[in-house]
This record gives sequence, C-alpha cells and structure tokens, in this order.
Amino acid sequence: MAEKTLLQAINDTLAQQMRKDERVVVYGEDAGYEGGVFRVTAGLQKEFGAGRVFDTPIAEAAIVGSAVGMAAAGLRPVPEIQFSGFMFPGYNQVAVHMARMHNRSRGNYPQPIVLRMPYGGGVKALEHHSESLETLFAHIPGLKVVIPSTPYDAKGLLASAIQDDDPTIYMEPKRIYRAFKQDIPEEEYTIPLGKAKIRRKGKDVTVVSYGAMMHDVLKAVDELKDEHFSVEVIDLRTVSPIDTETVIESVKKTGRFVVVHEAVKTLGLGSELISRVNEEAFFHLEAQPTRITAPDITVPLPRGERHHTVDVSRIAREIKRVATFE
Amino acid sequence: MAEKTLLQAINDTLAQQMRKDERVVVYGEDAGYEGGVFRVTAGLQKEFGAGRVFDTPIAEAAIVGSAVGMAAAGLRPVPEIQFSGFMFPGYNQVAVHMARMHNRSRGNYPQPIVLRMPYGGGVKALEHHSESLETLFAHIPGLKVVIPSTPYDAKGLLASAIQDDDPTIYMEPKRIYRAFKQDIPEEEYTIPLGKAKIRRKGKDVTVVSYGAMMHDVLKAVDELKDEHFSVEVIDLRTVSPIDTETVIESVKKTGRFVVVHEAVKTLGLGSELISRVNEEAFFHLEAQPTRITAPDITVPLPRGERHHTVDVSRIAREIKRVATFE
Amino acid sequence: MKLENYDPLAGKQLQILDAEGKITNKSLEPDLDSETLLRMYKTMMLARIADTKALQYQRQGRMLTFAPVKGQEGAQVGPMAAAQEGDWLVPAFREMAAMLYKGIPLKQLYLYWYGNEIGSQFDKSLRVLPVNVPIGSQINHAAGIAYASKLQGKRDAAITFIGDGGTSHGEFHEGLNFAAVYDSPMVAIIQNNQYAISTPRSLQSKAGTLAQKAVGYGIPGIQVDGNDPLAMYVATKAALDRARAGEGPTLIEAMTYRLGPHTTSDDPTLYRSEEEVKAWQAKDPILRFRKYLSNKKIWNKDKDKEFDDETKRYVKDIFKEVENYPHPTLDEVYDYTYAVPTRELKRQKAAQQQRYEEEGDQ
Amino acid sequence: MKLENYDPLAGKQLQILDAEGKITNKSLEPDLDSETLLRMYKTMMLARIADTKALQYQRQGRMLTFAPVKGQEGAQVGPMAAAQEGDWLVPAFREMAAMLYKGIPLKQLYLYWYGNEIGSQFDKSLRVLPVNVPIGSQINHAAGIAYASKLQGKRDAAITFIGDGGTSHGEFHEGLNFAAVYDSPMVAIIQNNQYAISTPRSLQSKAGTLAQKAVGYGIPGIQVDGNDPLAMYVATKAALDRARAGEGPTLIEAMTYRLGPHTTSDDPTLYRSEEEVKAWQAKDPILRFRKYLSNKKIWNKDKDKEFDDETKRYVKDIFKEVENYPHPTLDEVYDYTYAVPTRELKRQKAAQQQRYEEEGDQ
Ligand SMILES: Cc1ncc(C[n+]2csc(CCOP(=O)(O)OP(=O)(O)O)c2C)c(N)n1
Ligand SMILES: Cc1ncc(C[n+]2csc(CCOP(=O)(O)OP(=O)(O)O)c2C)c(N)n1
Ligand SMILES: [Mg+2]
Ligand SMILES: [Mg+2]
Repeated sequence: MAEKTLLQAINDTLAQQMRKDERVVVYGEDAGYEGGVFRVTAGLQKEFGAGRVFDTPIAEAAIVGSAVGMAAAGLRPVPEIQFSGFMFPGYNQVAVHMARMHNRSRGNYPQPIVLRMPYGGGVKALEHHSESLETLFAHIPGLKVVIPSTPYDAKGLLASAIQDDDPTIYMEPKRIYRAFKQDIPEEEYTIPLGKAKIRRKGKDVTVVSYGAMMHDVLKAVDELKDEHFSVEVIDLRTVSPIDTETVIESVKKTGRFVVVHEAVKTLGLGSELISRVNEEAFFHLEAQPTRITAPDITVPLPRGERHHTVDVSRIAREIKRVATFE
Repeated sequence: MAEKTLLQAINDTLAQQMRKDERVVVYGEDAGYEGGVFRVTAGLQKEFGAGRVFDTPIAEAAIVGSAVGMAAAGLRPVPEIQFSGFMFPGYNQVAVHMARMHNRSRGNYPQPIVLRMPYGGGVKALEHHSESLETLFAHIPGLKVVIPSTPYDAKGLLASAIQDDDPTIYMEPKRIYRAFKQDIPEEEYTIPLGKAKIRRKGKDVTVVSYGAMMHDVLKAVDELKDEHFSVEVIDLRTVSPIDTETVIESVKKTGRFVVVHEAVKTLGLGSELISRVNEEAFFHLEAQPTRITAPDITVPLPRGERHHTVDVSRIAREIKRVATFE
Repeated sequence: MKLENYDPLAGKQLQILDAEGKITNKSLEPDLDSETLLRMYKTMMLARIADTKALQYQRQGRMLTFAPVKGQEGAQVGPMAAAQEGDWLVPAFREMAAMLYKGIPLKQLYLYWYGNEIGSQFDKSLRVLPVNVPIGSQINHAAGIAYASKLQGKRDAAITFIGDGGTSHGEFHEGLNFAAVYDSPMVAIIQNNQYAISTPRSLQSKAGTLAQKAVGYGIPGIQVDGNDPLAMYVATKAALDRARAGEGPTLIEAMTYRLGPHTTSDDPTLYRSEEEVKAWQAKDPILRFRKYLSNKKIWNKDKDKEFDDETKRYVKDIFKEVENYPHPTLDEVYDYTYAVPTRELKRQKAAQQQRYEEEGDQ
Repeated sequence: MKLENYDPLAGKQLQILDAEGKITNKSLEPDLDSETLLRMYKTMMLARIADTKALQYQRQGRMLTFAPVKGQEGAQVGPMAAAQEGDWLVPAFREMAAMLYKGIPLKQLYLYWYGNEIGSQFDKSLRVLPVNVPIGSQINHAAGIAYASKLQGKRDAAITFIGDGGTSHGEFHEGLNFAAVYDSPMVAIIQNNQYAISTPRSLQSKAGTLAQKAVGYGIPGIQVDGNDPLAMYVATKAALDRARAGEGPTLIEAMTYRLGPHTTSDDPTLYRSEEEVKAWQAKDPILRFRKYLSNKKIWNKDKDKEFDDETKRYVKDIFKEVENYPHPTLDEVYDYTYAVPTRELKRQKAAQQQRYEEEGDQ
C-alpha cells in the first residue's frame, strides 16, 4: 500500500500496464518528453522509450484516428487529449470510427483504446479548460465512459479500461488530481467497468453523482449527518454503460432520488438517470426526482465561474428538501 | 397558396429570404452549381449568383467556421452540411464558436447562422447517412435546434431562424422531403422558434414527437381512434429551446406521457422531456412516462435498419399501454 | 525511380503506357511477370463488369446506392500490384478494384453495397479495412497502422486512397503530417477523378497539382497518369520502397476520371459535358492495358471474349447469392456494439425480441 | 516586393533589420514616418512591460493564467503597422502586442486574462475578434470574414495569427484552402516561436519551413525574420496589397521565439536550454528596433527612460483598476447565451437568484 494522489494513481497504472503489455502505447500533445501539461504521463517516455510514449503534433483528429488504426494493427493505444474542451476536433474519429469500427467490421477490429482527458471546472482556467462533456460520449453507442473519483478507483478502472476490448473515454476530474491522497495497493488490480459503488449506505434518499462532484456530495451528506434521515450515496464511476441496477435497487428502497453533476442541465446525465428511475422504479417514488446541475450556459471565465458551480450548501439543501418532502 | 413538398418549402423560403435580405448567403458541398445532392438549394445560384450561393471544398470545419467569421462581418450565412452524419468534423466550430461567440464577445458578435442538414433514417442509405443527432446540438448552450415536420412549418420556422440573431441548427427530415404536399401560403410568414404545436387535441395521454417520426405518431393515433381514450399529440418543432410549457400543460391534463423519437434512447431528447415532466408535473402522473426510441446501437445498413426503426404499430401499442394503464 | 528527384511543382505527369497502349517511357517500364500482368487486367475487368452489372441491378431496384469505380480501375490495381501481402489497404469508398486485387471476394463487396455489414467482415489476413465513408478520416487510420507497423519492427506499409475532394479535408492534413513526422511507412494515393460529386477539382484547391500538397509535409509528391496501371505500379513501388526503408510517407496523385455517376443517386449530366466524358473514355485504363497485353502476346481477342463471358456469369451468380443472403438478425445488429454486450443492450434487445414475438415478426 | 517571386523552398529568410539594429536589405527598407515607427516601438514596449508585470502579479497570486507575448512583439507590430483601419485582426491567444497596436486598451486585455469576459467586449470599430483558444479554429473565422469582405465589395483584409503548433491542425488546412479557393483577402501569419508548449518545431512537421505549406494551397508563402519588425511590416504590406487586389491569401512564417513560459502554468526549463534562450535574447525585436530608432535620431536614452517609467506607472494603474473591477454578475453570465434569453434560462437564473437570496449571496 502507498499514499497516492489521483494523478499519481493514473501515472502508476499507466506504467504498470505498459510494463505488463508491450502493446500499450501512450501519446498526445506534450505527453511524451514533458510528461503532459499535468505531468500525468511523467517518466513514461524515459522508461518505455519515445516509440511507445510520444509527443504528437497539435491534431486531435490524428490523435484519435491514429489510435483507431493502431488498434486495428494490434496495439492498445492510450492517447491523451490535453483538456476535454479540445476533444471536439477529434470527435469525428471518436463518434464515427472508434465507437463503430468493431460493429462496422463485424468484430474484426475491436478498439481497445483508452482516450484519456482531464475534464471539469473549478480550477480557475481559461475558456475551454473547464468543460464537462460526458453526455457527448455517453450518447454514442459503442463507447464506454469512465469517470473515477478516488485514487483507488482511478487505478482499478484504468487497468480495466486498458484491458477491455472496447473503446473507453477516461475522463479525469482535474480539480481533484492532487486534492488528496489515498492508501492504495501497489500491485495491479481491476475494478469492473459499468459497476457503480455505494459510497454511503442510507435508506431515505438516493443521491447519485460521479467525478470531482462526488466529494462535494459527500461533504454535503456529512453536513446532514444530524438530520433525521439517512442518505445513500452512489458513485457511478462509469457513466456509460450506467449501472442502472444499483441505482434502481437503491431508489426502490429510498423512494427518493437526487442526481448531482457539474455538467449543464439539459441532456446531462441527470436526465438519463431520471428517465431510468421512471422506467424502473416509478411507483416507488415518493418525491419528484431532482437534478442538481450547472445551468445551461457556457462555463464562465474564472471570475464568474461560481455562478456555474454546484456548491456543497446547495447540494445539502436540495437533498434535505427531497428527503423531507411529504 | 400552393401545394408544396417539405423540400420545396425550404427551397422557396431560402429564395424568399435571400431576395429580402442580401446579407443572406447559402453554401456548402455541392450546394451551389448543382443545388445540393437533394436539390434543396436548386436554382439559387442562378438567381443570386456564385458569390451568394456557392460550392465549397469538402471541409466541414471551414463551412461552419467561415460562417462564424461571415456573421461577425455582417452576413447571415445559411450553410449546408450534406448529411448530418458529416457534421462531426465541423462540430468543433459549432460547439466552441458558433454557440459561444455571442457570449464570448459579450454581445458584440451575435451569430445569425442557420446550419442546415438533412437527418434521419429510413431512406436505405449508406453508413453515416441515417443519423439523428439532435442531442449533440440540444445539449450545447447557445444553440437553437429546429426540426420541422410539415412544409408549412418548414417554411415558417426557416424564415424565423434566418431572421433570428442566434445560431440555429436546422435539421431536415429527409425521409419526408418529398413524401407529401401541403397547401401553404406563397408569401412570407414566420413561426416563432421555441413554440410547440398541438397536432391533435386529446385528454388521456400526451404524446410528444418531432420531425419525420411525427407522421408515424399521427398514423398510430389514427389507428387508435376507436379506442375509448383520446391522445394529445404535440409536435415540438424546436428541440432547443424546448417548449416545456406546452408539454407540461398537456401532461397536467392527461397525466400520461409518451415521447417518440428515432434517435437512440440513452440521452435522447426523451430523457430530457421525461425529466422536465418529472420536475414540473410529477404529481399529475398516473402512469410511468415512456420512451419509444431507437435502441442504443449504431444505425444499421439498410438490410438491418428495420431493427433500429420505430414503427407505427409499436407506437400504437405503447400509447395504448400507457393510456390504459391502471 | 527516385521519388525525391521528382518535383511536383514542375507540372509533369509520370506516364509509362499511353492511351494507345504504347510505352512512352521505356526505361521505367516495370519488369512484371505475365501472371501479375494478367491478374491486374483480370481484376480491372472484373471490377468493370461488377460495376456495370451493379448499376443495372440498381436501376432494376435490386441493388442499393453504391459508388461506381468505372474509369479508375488502373489507378487502383497498379498500386495494389506493387504491394506485398503484409501491406495494409485502407480504402475510402470507391476502391472496389483495389479491394478485389487485394483478395476480397466480390461477394463481400456486393453484400456490403447491398446493405449488409457482414460484407465488411473481411478475412483479416488480407489486411483490408472496411469501406470508409467519412471523407478524409481513413488517412488517420492508415497513419496509425503505419506507426504501429514501424513500432512493431515490421516492414508492412499502409496504402490508403483518397479523392481529390478529400484533399481539402482537415483529416487529410493531420494524417499526412502525423505519418511524415514519424517517418511512418504510409503511401497515400489521391485518385483525382476531377470531381467531388458535382464540384470540379478547380473549386477544391487553387494549387496547380494536388501532388504538390506533399511539400507542406516535407515528403515526396508525384503526379501520375492514373489511367496508366504501369505508371501507378512504378510510383507506388518506389513509395513502398521508401516506406520500408524508414524514409516515411509519399503522396501520389493519380490523374484519372470517374466515367460513371458519383453514386447511383447522382446525375452527372447536370455538371459535366458529354465531350469531357468522351475525351476521358479514350483514355480508359482497361483499353490501353488490353492493347499492352496483346502487344506482349499474353492476351488476345478470344481469351478476352471467353474471360468476359465467364466473368459476367460469375458476377451474375454472385449477385444471386447476395440477393439470397439472409438479412441481418436482431443479434447481428446488437451484438457487435460492444465486445461483450452490456446489460442495458441485452435488455433492449430482449424487449425488441418480445415485441417481434408478439407481432409475429422474425 | 513581389511575394510571388519568393520561393519558400529556397530556405531564405526575409530580413531588413538585423539583430544589431543594422539595415541588411536597404532596397526593401520601408519608408515609414516617425509617428508610425514610434507607435511600433511604444507598443512593443507597452506589451513587454504589461507582460512582465502580469507575470509578477501572477506569481503574487493576483493574476490568473495567461500566455505571455515576450519575444514575439516584433512579429506582431510589424504586421499591424502594415494594416489599414478597416482590416480585421483575428488573433489566437498570444497576440497582446498586435491587439494593443490595433487599439484595444490594455485594460480590456488584462480584464480578459484576469478572468472576466467583459474584457473581450472590444470597441467593434476596431475590428478585432476575441482571444481564440482552440488551436487553428481562428483561421476559418478569418477566411469567413475575408469572404464576406470580398462579397460586400470592400477592400478590407483579415489578418490572422497562428502558432507553429497550430499549422498541424486540420482547421489550418481547411481555412487556408477555403480562403485560397475564393481568392479571399486574408493574410495568415505563423508565429513560429519554435515550440508548442514543450513540443519543438521539429516534431510538429517534417517540412523544412512552415512557409512552404503555402504550396499546397497554391498561394505565396514566405519565411521572415520574425524579430525584425521592418521585415514583418514589408511582408505583410505586400500580402495585404495582394489581398486587396483580389489575388487571394498569403502565408507568412515569422521566425521568432517565446522568451517566456508557454503560459504561467508552464516551466520551460523542462524542455529547453538556457543557451538556446540566451541566443534568442540577443535577437530581441525591441533591442534592435530601439537601435534602429536611435540611429534614425528619433529616439534616445532619455526618452526611453521616461517612456519606460511612465508606462510602468500606467500598467500598474491599469492593473489596479482591473483588480477593482466588479466580477461578472448572474445577469452577465446568463444573458449573453442567447440574443434574447429563453424561458428555460430565465427560470434557471431566477431559481439561482432565489438560492443566492436565501443564502445571503449577491
Ligand atoms: C466528411 C464528409 N463530408 C461529406 C461527405 C459526403 N460526400 C460523399 S462523397 C463526396 C465527394 C467526394 O469526392 P472525392 O473526395 O473527390 O472522391 P470521389 O467521390 O470523387 O471518389 C462527398 C462530399 C462525406 N462522405 N464525408
Ligand atoms: C485544439 C486545441 N488543442 C489543444 C490545445 C491546448 N494548447 C494550448 S496552446 C498549445 C500549444 C500551441 O502551440 P503553438 O501553436 O506553437 O502556439 P504558441 O503557444 O507557441 O504561441 C496547446 C496544445 C488547444 N488550445 N486547442
Ligand atoms: Mg473525386
Ligand atoms: Mg509555438
């Protein structure tokens, strides 16, 4: 066991998986020599050489598209998009090739690709550096979308994603890259994709979240610990496929449902979760399902960003409102 | 009044708006000389010249990105994407510029752009020619997304979109381009963006749809006309912003809600509509809200496409199930 | 030939076999055995016949939309004859002749255009990616394959095709640059058939040649008479030699012409003249290659007649098989979405299966 | 000068004023009045000081991340001095000097980097688009503006900047090609500052120069000593003349160097040597321009000292204003999403307003 930040957990896992499987290659803008602008890939080029860990031209379509080709030729590419806000130029390759090549070729060319990208706000960044774009991936059939919230999960989920034969978007909550450490095993382990984690057991209201926001949810729940209701907190960990079972089981028990995310409201993951709750647990609902999300506006520059941010006190108040609704 | 197909209505409107406002320009791959692969822009280059109606290189980022620049310089561009499945390479410009330039420049550079594209399945087409991608636009703050279902609406909504100062994605249901004619006014008229249309009045169940699917919904409702319940059918017409009021008012009356679209299920418009119904009419619901959509798979090539298609009999049966649920 | 010595700005086209079937550049004439020459010819003929028949079937409402190759067969079999078995073919959507040469059975290509994904489940040892519809994006796949090949210490190159229209796309730029930066073994062949649907080459780029786009990537570019299979062979061979020697990618512009419509949905008379088409018909790659083979005495009228008849029967039989091929099942359309179906998809499929059973479908 | 006569493949850089402040190409020395020369110099100085101060403020935790221009001032003021009032400036994100020259007040640029969108609400008559962060995409905006200008029968050109890294992007390719096909009045200036964050120019492209990328679009390309404001002026002026004459776009590669970090989050010592930085410091555009002005007797040490002091005070005052500028309100972050707020957004804003009131915020 060793104390690791989320960022270190990712870095360790990349190294570990590269040692284990020489088909794994890591690349992206500044991902090679420098080890990435966040230093997530630091040290890898030194250990594995500039063939397996390399810098690319600024060309997101080439970064993703080349991965599609590398996968066809037997590699397991783990390319990086520098910030999720810059994935758009590569989105054509993501949506029409990475997500579909396995289907198009009737199984001939699976796409064991992990496309990593830091995402999310709250870091006082420039425009396009604060987006939460999970909807744009989770809506596309054929992709898996992972968003870890702890160093432990980051490692286990990344190992799974690299070993999985399907293409995975691995979204890294950069706000908590270095926010805290966790004691995690040094040896390899995996966490199945598509399995949520119950972070707090409770019986009166179900709260679902993921990524950096998870920690604000837990803080909010801590603030509510003296209330006369208890909160079940579910960390999705994989937003596609969604672990509907775990969510539904919980809602059947609690009858109340809250979803929290930092992505905008309209067509955010919350909308899909509420629909699934409707479809599978409608008659268990005792209060109206509630979304706590960013508003439907572009993420403001830092001085206005707080107007876009979901904060702990808001989460606490909304949970309380739903939990105590009669 | 004159009998027009949906395609003719669009062609007429483009000509009418171009005559009225010389800032309007129309362009895209094959949109000039040939008048588009569907002939939607036929005759325009002849009337307005190759400066205002022109062919472009195959370059969707340039098609959308140049519109952003043209708008800044005072034009009102109406570019075409040949099929919505080919919008991905231009999506960077759509999501990070067209949708945001007004906000980024604090009002200096509004984006009076109408980005037209045929969309949807059921036309026995090649891969990438059958997509329904409205979620990818409706999720982005700053865009408006219009999907007409009749020649009358196509004309009025397109005129509004061209005159509107916000960027609009105008999605054309190509399956019904020439499917039927409607008697529509020859002179100009507008239909406000963001206003749904009640196509059938009813009191027992609310069915929401849009685009080509609207007609299947109406057929299904016709099949149900001898049943002992009545169906209220709402045509969204604009999927962003959504006319929540009209939907909610109807659901408050009927207590039952069905949404039908040909886009895939997960994070399709249905998820957002169900969430809004939950948020604003939850306690009026007498049955669980229901989605009738394509499955979460890539649109198959024509010989398998029927497995992806929502058909009339399915719609009828589901509506009946929801309407008669006790 | 040394590609580096060719200046794409000089405005010269590489030609070896002219439209009359005469050798115009004896020193570059490749020394191909008759087996290869006949395979080239027969593949062009098969493609031509398959194309013509498919168009007929389409007009009869039996075939769906497809993209005819007619006129471009030479630009495709030349390069593929130069390729080795381990080389990859990364096609766009008009490469029937190239795919046939590489070994893909006609039946599969027909099945694909007939609207069944199973047509793209090629024998993997042939190393051919499926038809690629989104313009330009295939170049990046080829760049990735080429990168992998080099990293794995192999000498396999990736040969990819793109249209004149495709050269305007951002993906063309990114893919060529990506391959060039790492000296990856890639050969990119532009089939400049003068049109992108209705849009003429002149509206695609102000550059004098498309071959000169190579300059921007620091790689060789060469313009070739694309209806001359020998010149296409020689240019591609030289490019492949470079690729295998670790010298990086090459850009080849094949000057050719699409004699048919863009796809079966297209009416080319809207945008081009009969004279233009006639002028290019005279440059037909098959005609000149037939003359070449006759001059070489390895082919003659009788053989041609026999091969023609045989091939027409073959194509007809194949199409019948394709028409009788079962349409994709529910399992087939669902189960390739993920390597292992997700719970949600299993549920959706089960629900659909149940609907079919209730309605008596399937 | 005639740009068409310049061969970007010949490997020659256009230079007029060398690092020592001497004229090396007398025949091309532009005949600029002292007002213009001083405006160029003073703008470079203002940019340099504003940059240095901002870095200080950032290190003190008072300024947010920004992209310093230090070292590239000459590559920016030269072109802008050549521009006319009606010309557009379409910047990337490192064009502080260009924007200042065009007339944007420092306060606005500081406000923007301070994290407030209001900083981008430029006086529209200046014709400057906001800072553009997504690499390459601005070229397409410039191409659109240039197209509009020509269609409207105006003679206004669009001048746009991009980095060496940006030339690898698909949008660069599409934008230049789009402008070239319609002979639109656009001038694209590559500031080749040798790095894209940590990635050296050599990993960006195998091409000998970035100027030669022009060849692929059939337009002139020229490599210029980017730290020579006179050469940048002359090359841009020639490009603008071409643009206005309807001859289409030009690509200019300015060889320059980013003396500071990529942004304040970057540590350049990780990827480049002190010697390299020193060698480029000796080529500083400001040093050589100061010598040039002194030689011309329109500037001297005393004036320089005075201007320096004055400018430092000015920058300090501006920053204070910026620090005291009110942060964006709820209205400001919501109300520019659409020209007229939608019902849904009004509701969301009202709900948020109510939450703030309940919590005592705002
Ligand atoms: C990204 C993208 N945009 C648009 C299309 C629609 N489209 C199909 S073929 C074609 C023209 C292609 O022209 P060219 O590259 O010259 O190839 P050719 O058809 O002549 O073989 C277009 C625009 C597409 N397939 N992909
Ligand atoms: C599309 C896109 N991808 C990635 C980034 C992240 N990024 C910001 S600056 C930069 C390097 C830019 O290098 P260059 O074009 O040489 O400009 P310079 O910073 O040197 O001025 C990168 C990769 C971005 N802004 N946009
Ligand atoms: Mg073509
Ligand atoms: Mg740079």
